[in-house]
Amino acid sequence: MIRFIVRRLLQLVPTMFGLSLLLFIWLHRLPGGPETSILGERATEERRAQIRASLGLDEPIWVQYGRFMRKLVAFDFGTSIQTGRPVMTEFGQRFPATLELTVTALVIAIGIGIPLGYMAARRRGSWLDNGTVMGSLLGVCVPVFFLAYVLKAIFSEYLHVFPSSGRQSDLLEATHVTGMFVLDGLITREWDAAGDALLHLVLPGIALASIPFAIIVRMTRASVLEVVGEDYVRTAEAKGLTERTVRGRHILRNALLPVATVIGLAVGGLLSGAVLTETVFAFGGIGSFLRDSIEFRDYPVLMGFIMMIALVYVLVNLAVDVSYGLIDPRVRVR
Amino acid sequence: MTLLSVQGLKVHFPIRRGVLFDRTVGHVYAVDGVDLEVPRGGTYGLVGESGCGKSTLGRALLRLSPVTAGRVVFDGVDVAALNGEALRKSRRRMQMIFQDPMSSLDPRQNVESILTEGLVAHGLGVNAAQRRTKVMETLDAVGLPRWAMSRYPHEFSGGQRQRIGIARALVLGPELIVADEPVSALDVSIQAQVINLLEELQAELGLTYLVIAHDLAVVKHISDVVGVMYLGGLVEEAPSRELYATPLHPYTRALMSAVPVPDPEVEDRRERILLRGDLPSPANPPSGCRFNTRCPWAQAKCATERPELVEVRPGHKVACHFTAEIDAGVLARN
Amino acid sequence: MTMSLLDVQDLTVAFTRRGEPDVLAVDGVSFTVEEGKIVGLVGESGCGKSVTSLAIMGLLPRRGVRLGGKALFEGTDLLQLDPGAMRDVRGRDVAMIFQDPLSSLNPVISIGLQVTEVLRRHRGLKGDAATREAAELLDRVGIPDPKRRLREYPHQLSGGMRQRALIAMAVACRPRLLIADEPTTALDVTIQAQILELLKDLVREFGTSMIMITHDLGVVAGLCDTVNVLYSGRVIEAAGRRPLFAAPRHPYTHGLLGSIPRLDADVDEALRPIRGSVRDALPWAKGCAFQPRCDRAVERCVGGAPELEDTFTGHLCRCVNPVSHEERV
Amino acid sequence: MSRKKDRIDQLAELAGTRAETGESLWRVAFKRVRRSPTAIVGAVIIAVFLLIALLGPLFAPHDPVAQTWRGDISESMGLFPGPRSGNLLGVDSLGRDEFSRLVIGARISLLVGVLATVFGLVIGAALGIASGTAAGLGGRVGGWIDSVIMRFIDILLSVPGLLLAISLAAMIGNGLPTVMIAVGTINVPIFARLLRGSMLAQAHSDYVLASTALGVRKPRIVFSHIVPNSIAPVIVQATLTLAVAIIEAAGLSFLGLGNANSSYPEWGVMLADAQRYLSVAPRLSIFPAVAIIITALGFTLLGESMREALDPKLRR
Amino acid sequence: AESKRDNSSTSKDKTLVFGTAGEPKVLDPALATDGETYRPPRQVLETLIGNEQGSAKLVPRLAEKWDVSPDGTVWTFNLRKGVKFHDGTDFNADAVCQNFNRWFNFTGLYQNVAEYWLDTFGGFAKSESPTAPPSNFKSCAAKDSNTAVISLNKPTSRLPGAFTLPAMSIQSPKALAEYANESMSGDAKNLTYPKYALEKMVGTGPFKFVSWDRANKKITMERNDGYWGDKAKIAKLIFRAIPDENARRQALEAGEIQGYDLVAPADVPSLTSKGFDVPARPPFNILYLGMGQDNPKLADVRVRQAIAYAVDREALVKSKLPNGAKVADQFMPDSVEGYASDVKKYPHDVAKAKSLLAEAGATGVELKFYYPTEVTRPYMPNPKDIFEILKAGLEEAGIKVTPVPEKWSPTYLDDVRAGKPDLWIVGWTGDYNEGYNFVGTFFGRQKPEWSFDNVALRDALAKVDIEPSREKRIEMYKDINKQIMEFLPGVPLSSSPPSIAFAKNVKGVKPSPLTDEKFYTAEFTS
Ligand SMILES: Nc1ncnc2c1ncn2[C@@H]1O[C@H](COP(=O)(O)OP(=O)(O)OP(=O)(O)O)[C@@H](O)[C@H]1O
Ligand SMILES: Nc1ncnc2c1ncn2[C@@H]1O[C@H](COP(=O)(O)OP(=O)(O)OP(=O)(O)O)[C@@H](O)[C@H]1O
Ligand SMILES: [Mg+2]
Ligand SMILES: [Mg+2]
Ligand code: NI
Repeated sequence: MIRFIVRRLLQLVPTMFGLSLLLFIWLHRLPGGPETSILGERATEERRAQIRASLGLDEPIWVQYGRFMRKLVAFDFGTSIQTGRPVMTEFGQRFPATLELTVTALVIAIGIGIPLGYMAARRRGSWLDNGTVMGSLLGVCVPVFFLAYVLKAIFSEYLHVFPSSGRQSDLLEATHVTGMFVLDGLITREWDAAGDALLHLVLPGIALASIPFAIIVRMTRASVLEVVGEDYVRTAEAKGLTERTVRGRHILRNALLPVATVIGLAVGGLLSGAVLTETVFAFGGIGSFLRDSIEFRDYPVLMGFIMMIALVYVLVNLAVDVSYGLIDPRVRVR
Repeated sequence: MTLLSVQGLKVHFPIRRGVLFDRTVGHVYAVDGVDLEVPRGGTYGLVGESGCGKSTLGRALLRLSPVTAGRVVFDGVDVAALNGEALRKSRRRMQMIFQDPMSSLDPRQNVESILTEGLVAHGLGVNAAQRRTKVMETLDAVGLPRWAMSRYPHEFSGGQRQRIGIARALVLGPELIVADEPVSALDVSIQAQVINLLEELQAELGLTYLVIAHDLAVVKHISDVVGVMYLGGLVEEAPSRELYATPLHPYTRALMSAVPVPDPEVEDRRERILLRGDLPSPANPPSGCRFNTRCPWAQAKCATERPELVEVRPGHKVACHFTAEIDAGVLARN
Repeated sequence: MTMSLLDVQDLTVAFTRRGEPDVLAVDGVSFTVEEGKIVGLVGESGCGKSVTSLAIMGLLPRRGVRLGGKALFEGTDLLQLDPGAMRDVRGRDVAMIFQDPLSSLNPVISIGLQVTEVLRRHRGLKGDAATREAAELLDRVGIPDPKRRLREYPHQLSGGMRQRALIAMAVACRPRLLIADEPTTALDVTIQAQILELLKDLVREFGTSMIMITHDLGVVAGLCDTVNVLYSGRVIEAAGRRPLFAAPRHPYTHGLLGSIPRLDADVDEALRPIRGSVRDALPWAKGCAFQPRCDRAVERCVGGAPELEDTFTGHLCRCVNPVSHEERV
Repeated sequence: MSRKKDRIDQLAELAGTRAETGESLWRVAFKRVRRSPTAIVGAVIIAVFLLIALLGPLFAPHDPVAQTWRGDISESMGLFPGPRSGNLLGVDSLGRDEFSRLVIGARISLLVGVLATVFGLVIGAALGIASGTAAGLGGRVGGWIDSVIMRFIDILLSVPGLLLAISLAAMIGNGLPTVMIAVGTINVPIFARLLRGSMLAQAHSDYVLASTALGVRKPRIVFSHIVPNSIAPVIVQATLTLAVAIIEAAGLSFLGLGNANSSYPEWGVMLADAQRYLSVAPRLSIFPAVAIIITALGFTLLGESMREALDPKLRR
Repeated sequence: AESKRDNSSTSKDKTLVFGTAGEPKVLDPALATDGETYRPPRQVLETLIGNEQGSAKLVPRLAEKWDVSPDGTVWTFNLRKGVKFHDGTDFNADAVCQNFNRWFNFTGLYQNVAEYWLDTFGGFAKSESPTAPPSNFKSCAAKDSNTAVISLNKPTSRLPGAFTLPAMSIQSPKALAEYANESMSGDAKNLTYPKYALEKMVGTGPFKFVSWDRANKKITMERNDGYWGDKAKIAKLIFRAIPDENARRQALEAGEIQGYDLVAPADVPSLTSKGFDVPARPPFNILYLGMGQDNPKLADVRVRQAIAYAVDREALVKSKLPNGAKVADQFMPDSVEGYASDVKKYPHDVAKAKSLLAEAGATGVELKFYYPTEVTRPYMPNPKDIFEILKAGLEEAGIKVTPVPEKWSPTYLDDVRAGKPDLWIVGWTGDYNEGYNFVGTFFGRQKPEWSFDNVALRDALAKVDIEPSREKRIEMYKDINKQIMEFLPGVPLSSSPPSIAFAKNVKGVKPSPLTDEKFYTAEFTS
């Protein structure tokens, strides 16, 4: 197991290296540069050139890449052109929001998706099954931004139950420790702050969860269907075990293994889905910042954030694989 | 008269594992030093427990498995040393029949295409019409209706599929056919049809067979000479009648006594030699005589010295240190 | 008349599917299992052996299955029991062993848990007591070093070991009836011999009755007291094993025996296979299902199913033109 | 023809087989698909929209580009004429007939979906085949090629799709080709992995071994056995991707990267453009959104039922 | 435990949350030019001269009175007495001069980003760019503690208007000194804004800066109880960035924010009907259609005129622009001094356009029309629809249009500046009420986008720029406007009033033509 982890981590090195090279070339081939955004609309060509020079953007790309890599060794992604602050600081400040949102979406998707998928599979062909499958398919088919709008129109504008934007009520002065507001509220025992942050998470959470939810429902359903037909479930039934034992120990435990993999992969979708969701809900995470950064041609942020996201994604999947190994002994010995 | 002669054949599969780069940490000794000879027009039967290396040996003869060491002399040519185009050309004369008739047929190819593929590959048959005639003749030979040509494998019953597999092997006009468990996937009543077909074809076309099976009765029925394999090596080889009458190797004896006979009289009378435990792993074979861990007659010597396959009677070879003693009944079972 | 342990009467299982004709997998099968006896169900693939056993165990899916007939276990009809009550019976009074020992064990749960969960469920054993009992069970079925094995997972065991573990689970509650669905088909002959020997011992030791399902006539010949031969969902011949093998009456049984290469037969003796394949069957309603493959077929074979008749004492046969006593194998 | 059939039946009886009419695997799958109600719903939806896309100009009552009713529009007064005679679904923010735009828009939207999928499929399949071939049949060098390709795929996979699309769009400029390439690129790794995976599974199958034993050359084995047998899951995936592609394209349009290029209608762009009128004329958003949702649903339904039909594990 | 929460009922204790479209770049207004960056300093910092609330008229702010010498080179400010910075230090002439000298002595990257200083004074004490002209700023002297004197080398039309710019806000010298030895660039090849510009803002204004929560895009300010003027009527002011237009509206309707900027014109009527207050700012901007004369066809004035006749500006204004928008007939809105009513007009006339094109032998010309996507500017609420309408007019007149949509930043701006388009749309919101801020910005120097060299126009602009007399300048601007409209380098399209929205219970914020809204007058009613 340890060897497996070490191996995967080592494999990460060339992948990240390749990613950085690819990204670097790619980003720096984008037309335009940060100078327009720094200087605004009236800048003269001369001053733009000066900005480019002082940012080192006039040097050959490999020199720039070399400089980037030299700093990267010390885990320094440089400084955001947009905000003039270190990229890692920006990431550290914004990632908790995205993390909170992603986790919420995952909790929603998993919390509803797995039970629903299970029930659909057990009552295969029933209206519940058909409804679930249809509903989950529909979930994938609604563009997120449209879903977000409809949710807000219903729950914020009309019913006034959930806030439509932001992460916490502006009128609240909550203490922040981790940057994940719900957690902060719990840590500092400011229950109302935690509750308020939680309310703010509901709508973006649902919007972001729609796609992973559909995937999880369908995967769970298919997987349960498959496992239910397995011989060992029949064996368990033949042993006269109670329905609960059969369900929990024999069906779900096995059926959830492939679901776990899918969840791991869905994290990638969540992270990129966050770009849209955070924009529409004015939710200050890495997604909306990344979007701004592209406009700003904020190379250090783009490089740093995308690589960090890729790293998070790869690590999450590694974690999934590891936990897979912990649950499934067949994978353990390798 | 010898068509096929195998000398010191070894097939070792490397076990690769490593942190960053895979290193070979050991080998699966699938076939570990096998000598055998098959005369032209004869049938050599190979039996043994699952995982003892029968299939690997059969495949190695056709170079479908890599050969680690040894010679496979087919009609005077060492096939094990051939490569590239020469190897491909040589395949025309040696064919294979597989165990699972379904998985060995491409589900997307119709029977005609399955049968002509080899002809095309070897440039046999000048034109499509000729090839078609050839295919039809072969279908007739294996007892399939001609309309089968345009059908797909899944439209046939198991027995018919196996006939297609046989036809595919036959169509190239090979001299040697390696049949890897040709009947074990078939229903009892179909097995006999296929066995009879194989026998008829041999009589008609003068084919040479190497038949692999784990069912001793089948092997004994079809073969002139039977080789008993245990953990990568031959432990006994004898004409089939002789083998049944006087099995010499302890393993053969145990095998014989284990085969159930559909006759209550025989069953009630039989004395079983029950073996302890299971086949050891070919990756970590026991030292000395491979069978010593399960042998009822095992002695100290057996754990250290590996017995050679020696001819104890004309045509009857055994690899056991104590053949004579066991046969004479002087060695007690432990 | 003493009551049989299990009395299967006219068991019918039909699989229904929307838009398709029903599949009559089991079509009026009747047989009895006496206390302490071993009953064999033989037949080729797809003849309904497994479905019969699953129906008795109440393991068929509830949806899309039509059940008929009775399966009286000590007088109670298992087919009529509600699912909860059936759960109590399963594993305690009636246990089952399946064909493929690898896929029949849950790959992600330790052997120990899989054995103890039965003990816990039906014998109320807890914690250490359950573990100890499980170890004893494993020891009984011939698994060496049971303490260690309990902690291991199915993939770490060899095929024979797995089947032994499955048997241990099945006999954990000393069931009255053990149903073994091809328990040795996936195993090597040497291992098969071990397992069969073990089953024989256990049955003798516990006084358990057993239904042995197999397609291997050899296994039946060595093990069973009575044998039922199935074809296309019906029993076509039933008899004690000696009469059956000595004088098979039904052309199918006869043909089957003729097509098996026998170790003790002479090498030159040719096999006499049955024509065609199991798929070439007539629906019973139209006649004898075996008729298309039968060498002895006569006019009367078509038109309606022949009855299962007692040809002479205890030897039942469903054929209008049975093999006479003289033309034996 | 009928003579032949008769003979087949005769022969079948002789051989003791019931004659079954020849059916390829695809046909069997097709039959199964046809029995599933979801598949039928999906297929009907797709058929209808395809028809609309093909025959759009015949349906459309008006020129979708002409700003005929511009005089009726006033944003500052909240004037957006809704459904009325002549304009079945009202007019859009520039006084163009909404119904005609929807009908004509089907064409480009479907085209975007299809081309994006095809783009992803072609590139993905090429990578997958290269990698699968290398891994399945080539020795040391093959393994090396395979690793390189797979690492590249990993890299693609680890970059959030939308960002990939946004930066691609920033590089090649806005427009339909951008959307198609971007959406296609997002799907490249999926197709590649899928194909490689199933190719590897096939490469170890017995019939490949059988072909090798026949002396068939490797390239032929790859292209006439392995690839055709591996392609089924990819095709199913492609159907599903079509749905996703249409939605993703809409998402890109929402971010302003879509076919802003022309006044020619496309659902994603229509939806994105109508966002600013959500409070005054929600129908301008709802119509294209519903069109997108229904089309995507059609493809998803069909794809899912195809997946179920082709999945041997779910067959029962 | 409870966190602190604002649930007070009186306006004086309440918090106002205002939704903005974006975040500021920095907190030091001297280093930026954009409206979002200026919004917070406008509440926290003050300039010497201010704008009257709701108009572009100059009024005293930190200077009670100002004078200029007749030659226009010496500006004397009589400063308000008793004003204190938020950090408690005194505001006086020294403080003013320290600010001016700080700007004048900017080095390194500061020189590039201090746009408005450059625009106003042309250079720095030590200009690092070799081609830069010498600075027009000579000195700042504190005559006494309440009199500051700023001397120039030559007069400029930018003053006194530029003194109202947030970029020239006076900040606490003490606060500046704390960060004095920080350079703009952190390390080599990394642009790092000085810490001061990122975390501090100490001025004299009605609000004190509290915090900038970047993760949540939120800037918090609180009432300055020591303010010299009318104290703010709310306790706290929060600017929260909500980039999505719909999201801003929904947040207002859901009651999470009490106001927002950049209201989509289409939302105005519906918001109004729901009872929200949606005042429009007096138009102080120009949207125009640019024409690149490096296209030989466009170098022909008849073609340019044909285009002007072809585009339907009335329809554009009526259907797409907010209430109060006007068709523009010259390159400045009518509220700017120097607006000429008698310029040559180009009403919508397709026939005339066609005949002019025929006359110029330019039938069937094809023009690359660039327009920005995904952007809302105060003068251009919906570029795509505007483009569509213009395109329809041009096509009607027989001009083929190749649309080139591009992202506003950086591609569109870069390409326009590089002179790639034949036609483009862009606009300008005035900084202060001075004609040069419009026409001078457009045509004051040669630009690749227009790619023409009209010597007469350039000279006229150069002259008006150094004319010290305001009256004379006004006349000169009128002439210049006529000249421009004859030459017709582009087609002025419209001046439109961008709207701003407030909740029903918020009153008191006067929309400003310069987007210079002051929130200290805001209050909650009932
Ligand atoms: N490609 C391979 N790589 C590594 N090990 C292999 C490979 N092929 C076979 N083996 C191993 O070699 C041993 C012999 O396998 P082989 O298939 O020849 O056995 P067999 O006698 O044919 O068994 P069976 O009766 O189950 O078919 C087994 O332990 C198997 O796991
Ligand atoms: N769930 C099901 N749905 C429909 N038909 C079924 C189902 N299960 C079994 N059948 C059909 O019932 C018949 C009997 O199947 P069964 O499994 O009992 O055969 P078997 O005798 O056990 O064969 P084998 O030797 O292959 O195990 C077969 O024709 C099979 O196709
Ligand atoms: Mg084998
Ligand atoms: Mg079965
Ligand atoms: Ni024979």
